Amino acid sequence: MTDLLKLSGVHTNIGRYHILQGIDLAVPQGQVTMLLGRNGAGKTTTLRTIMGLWQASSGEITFGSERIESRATPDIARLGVGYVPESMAVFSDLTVKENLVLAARDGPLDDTQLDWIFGFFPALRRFWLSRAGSLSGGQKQMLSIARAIIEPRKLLLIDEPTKGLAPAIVMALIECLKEIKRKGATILLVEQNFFAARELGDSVLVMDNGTIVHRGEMADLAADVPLQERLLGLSLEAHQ
Amino acid sequence: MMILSGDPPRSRVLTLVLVVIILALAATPFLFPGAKALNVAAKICVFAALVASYDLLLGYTGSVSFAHTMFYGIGSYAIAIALYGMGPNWAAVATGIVVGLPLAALLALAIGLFSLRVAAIFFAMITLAVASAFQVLASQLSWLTGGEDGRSFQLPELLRPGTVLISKNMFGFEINGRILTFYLVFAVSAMMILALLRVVNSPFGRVLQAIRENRFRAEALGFRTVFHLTYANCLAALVAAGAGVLNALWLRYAGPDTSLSFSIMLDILLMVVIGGMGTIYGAIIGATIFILAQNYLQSLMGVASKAASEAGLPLLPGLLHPDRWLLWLGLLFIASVYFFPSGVVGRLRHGGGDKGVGTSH
Amino acid sequence: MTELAASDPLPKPKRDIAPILLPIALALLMIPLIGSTSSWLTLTAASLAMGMMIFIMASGLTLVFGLMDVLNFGHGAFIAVGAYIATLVFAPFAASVQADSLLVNLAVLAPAALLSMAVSGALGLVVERVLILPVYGQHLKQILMTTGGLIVAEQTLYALWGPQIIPMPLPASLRGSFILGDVAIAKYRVLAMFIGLAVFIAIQLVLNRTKLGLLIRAGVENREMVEALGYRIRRLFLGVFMTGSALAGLGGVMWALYREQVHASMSDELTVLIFVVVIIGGLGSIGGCFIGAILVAMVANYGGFLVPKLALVSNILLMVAILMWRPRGLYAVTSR
Amino acid sequence: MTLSLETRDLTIRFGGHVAVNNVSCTFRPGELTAIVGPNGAGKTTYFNLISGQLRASSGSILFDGTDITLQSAPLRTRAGLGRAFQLTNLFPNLTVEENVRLAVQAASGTHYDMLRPWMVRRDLVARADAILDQVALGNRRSVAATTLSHGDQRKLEVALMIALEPKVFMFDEPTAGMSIDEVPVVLNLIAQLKQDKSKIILLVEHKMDVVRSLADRIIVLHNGQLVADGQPAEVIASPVVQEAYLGVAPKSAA
Repeated sequence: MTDLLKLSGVHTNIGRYHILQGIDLAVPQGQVTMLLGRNGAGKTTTLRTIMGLWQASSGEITFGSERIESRATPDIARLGVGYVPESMAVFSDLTVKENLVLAARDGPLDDTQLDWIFGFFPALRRFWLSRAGSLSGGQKQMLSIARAIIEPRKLLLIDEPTKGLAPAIVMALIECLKEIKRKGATILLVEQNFFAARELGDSVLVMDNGTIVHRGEMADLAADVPLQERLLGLSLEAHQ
Repeated sequence: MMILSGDPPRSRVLTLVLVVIILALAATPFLFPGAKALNVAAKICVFAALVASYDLLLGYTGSVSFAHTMFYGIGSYAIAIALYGMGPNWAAVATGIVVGLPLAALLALAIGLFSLRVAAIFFAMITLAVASAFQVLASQLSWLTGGEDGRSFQLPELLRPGTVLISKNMFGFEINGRILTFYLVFAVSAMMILALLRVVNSPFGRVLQAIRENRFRAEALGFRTVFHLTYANCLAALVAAGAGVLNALWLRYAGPDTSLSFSIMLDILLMVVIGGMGTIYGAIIGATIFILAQNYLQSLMGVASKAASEAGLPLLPGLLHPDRWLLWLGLLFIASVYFFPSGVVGRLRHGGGDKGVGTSH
Repeated sequence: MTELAASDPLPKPKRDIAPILLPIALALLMIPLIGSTSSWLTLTAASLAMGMMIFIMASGLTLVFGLMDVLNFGHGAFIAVGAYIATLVFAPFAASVQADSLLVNLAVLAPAALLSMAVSGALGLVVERVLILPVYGQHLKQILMTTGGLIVAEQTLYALWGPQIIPMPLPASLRGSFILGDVAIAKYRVLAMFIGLAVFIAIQLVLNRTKLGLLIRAGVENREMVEALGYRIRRLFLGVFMTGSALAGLGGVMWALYREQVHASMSDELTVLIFVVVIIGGLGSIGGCFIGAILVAMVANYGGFLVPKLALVSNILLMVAILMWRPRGLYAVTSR
Repeated sequence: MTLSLETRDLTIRFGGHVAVNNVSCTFRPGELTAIVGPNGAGKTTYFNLISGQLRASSGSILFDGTDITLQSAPLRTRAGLGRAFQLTNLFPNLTVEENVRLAVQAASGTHYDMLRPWMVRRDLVARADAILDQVALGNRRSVAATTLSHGDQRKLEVALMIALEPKVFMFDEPTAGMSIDEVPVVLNLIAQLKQDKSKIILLVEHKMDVVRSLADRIIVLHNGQLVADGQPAEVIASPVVQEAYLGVAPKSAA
């Protein structure tokens, strides 16, 4: 299997902070790669660095056959990378429709694609002409994801999509992401919700203090409770 | 050290330059005879104080005000109107001060409470708008201000040039009322600058710097930053009005061009940036450099312009004309903000081997 | 494109119409105060015309601030440059300007306005690259740099054209008034109103109906995300900056014709006026800017008629009153 | 009367999103309460509501018998609510000592003293130096705060709060982003502060080991709601925490 995205020796400094301290990772084509780790471990910074929103101070980032570590964000996006930030970043002053019109960069909205998205997120059809700012948190998250998949992208970078969402919505999201994966997308997904991670992930990377501290198959990690506890700092005592 | 409030220049070169400037100013009546030199020296004193008060705002709180000449003008006009209306006596001088200074402070209080709550950019725009309205007001209320002509007035007997205090045959120099006025200007300006130095190095002054650095955190420490900024604004206005009083006393005149115009505001901005923001000492350096240049380089420009026009060069005579002085200042201003943001004092301190930031021990 | 009927009621946000009602209420309130209906109509027309011109000049400033968080203290320079450039066209064609034919007049006026817009737009390009690019995100330095730019531009105008006031006569066919009963409305004001309204509608259409407009509105809110969707926002910004500068140039020409003179210091005077307008409107809001411009013009015209002395400080009083009501202006832009 | 801090039905909405939803909770002196919950649960927002950086949409906050819901942040700080921030929040170009001195000065009520240079206030200087020694930053006192390492900046952040001499200490992830060897210094400091039984200590923390070692009580926020409150052992073991922390239950995902 080929790797769609590869980072080697990536360091990122933000101001005086040395956040990423040598990241090596690979995202295989057609898989969902989970990026786990506790708060402040550098997960969001990793995604932002890939996206070019923060400049890597050293190291190489390869997307397909292109080196992208010193490219500008719009150019990286145009290579086929979709980004769903942690803050969702929907344009709250624009309607749902307008948000999606902007996201469909190269032409008018594609009806079949749209119907497919509405299948997962009926709320978006319902609030089609409402300001995105008036949506609930879960609906904003759906819009944010819809924006990233309205046109086929080669790679999706998704940052904690289930954060702060009610369980039912989390389920819908998981289903949607599975479907996107079936359609052949490659996803790098930051997640703190371990069950969501277990449901979706093929392979897993765990970060701490700006480096990758574990890499392996999701299934292996899911089966190894002591390892989970050691890596994620979570207690699973109640399940024992 | 206490007179400098524990904040010495912290650079040998800077100390030397400051000492030379101050000694030269103090000895101007004896070293450089002639009305022009004395005028230049007095103007340096007045502007050093005015710029230092502006530095309290710009350098220590990080707020850009365009209303500083308004306060300067209030001081100038107050004393001018009082002396014009009440005649050349000391009661008029006192009235001008007692009315002008509080008026300036009150106006600063109003502007501060009104606009310092929100972003710094609002403050800049609002002060610009208020200052321009004031300027229009001053030129329209001509029964009070003399309109575009301004107000000329007589000084009290003691301060007039004709009053000889110590005749020439005593020391070989004549000490007259004019020279006494100069020393009055010199002493009051020096006092105001020392007072400002005291303020910026007081616990209060440290809070101002804290607000400049991180207003959110200053609030979280329990400082009500709007009040601190407003006090600073009032203090700056008071000193500016004080400088305005001195300016009017020296010129025996107050008018829109000498005390209110927008170009004075730009001069102040330039002086504070050239001298070095957030240092107070920068005001002395900036004022000295700027006013010397203004008085001596401007005539040089005239010569160059004439030469260029005789040589038949296109455009150049117009650009070098002494009236285009501001054009070059503007370019200099942009260049100094861009390449030289810490000003002369910052450069001297940095080059002077001082590694500490803020106050050293 | 799919146009889907909403099956459920949409949670429409309440439209904030209080600011829109403000100028209407003010105008109605003035009817009894002014007494004569014809004077009121004349003054109202004058206010609208003046307001439109101010809006044209201020719109670029507020848009640039909203989009890129840059406050250009030198915006007034574009206005003056626009006016001066127009004199270049007017002077050699003085005869055509004075010809009593609308077509002949317009044949001079239109190219003059276009040239002014082109030159001030080009100047905008230079200013953005040279003065603003190095100081993005630093308000203090932005204020200082652009103030410096204003001085330089103004002084250059003095150097090139001299300190004297240059007359800028209205073309012959635009002089005089339309008389409707006992109401006289100056022809030029009607034209100014027409152009101003056209510019406002054009801006609104672009912002609301085109993808470019969506991009600008989205960029005002979240620049990073627009980039992450693959749009090069730097170019977009430069385009907006140049458009804003060009509009300022157009406003300059119109203002010069309104005053029938050009002077380098007009940039100072107008800088203050447009600042008041964008503060009142809410920094970054086009709609607020439009209402703010009309309000400022109304206060100036009605105030000048009722209490001439007050006219000097009327702008400041208006600003104080509005900010007491809404401390961030009529329409506060959400993201800042 | 003993010190008390209470939130009643505290709620804040951002647009359609309810970030903190009807949280009622009373904090008692001598008790270290850890506030836990997954990312986005509303912990920091809850802190911001208590310390006054945000204004509640509804509900109230009572501190020491007074309703402080509408008070500004500076007034709450003066009343005794001390806060250390999650993202380091200092005066970057002032020296380390000046940073602390400002907090000491605020605590001493010296706000508008402008006639004396600061060095004359030896009391302020001495107290600032003592606190710097306490957090092991004494040797860095005259460098600019911005030049400190991340861990040292966190310590300085805590020093500022100690200098305020608050009645309530609010720590927002005090060890976030610290290297392993720096963590114990901060934890020891918190343990020391715990000795004073008259203070209320609130701690937002992700690391369960830290919570377990320090907390007397845990409250759990999830989607803005208070879902558990009690002894550390029982709260950590409760299913609701498992769900909040680890996501939807496995059977529903199947």
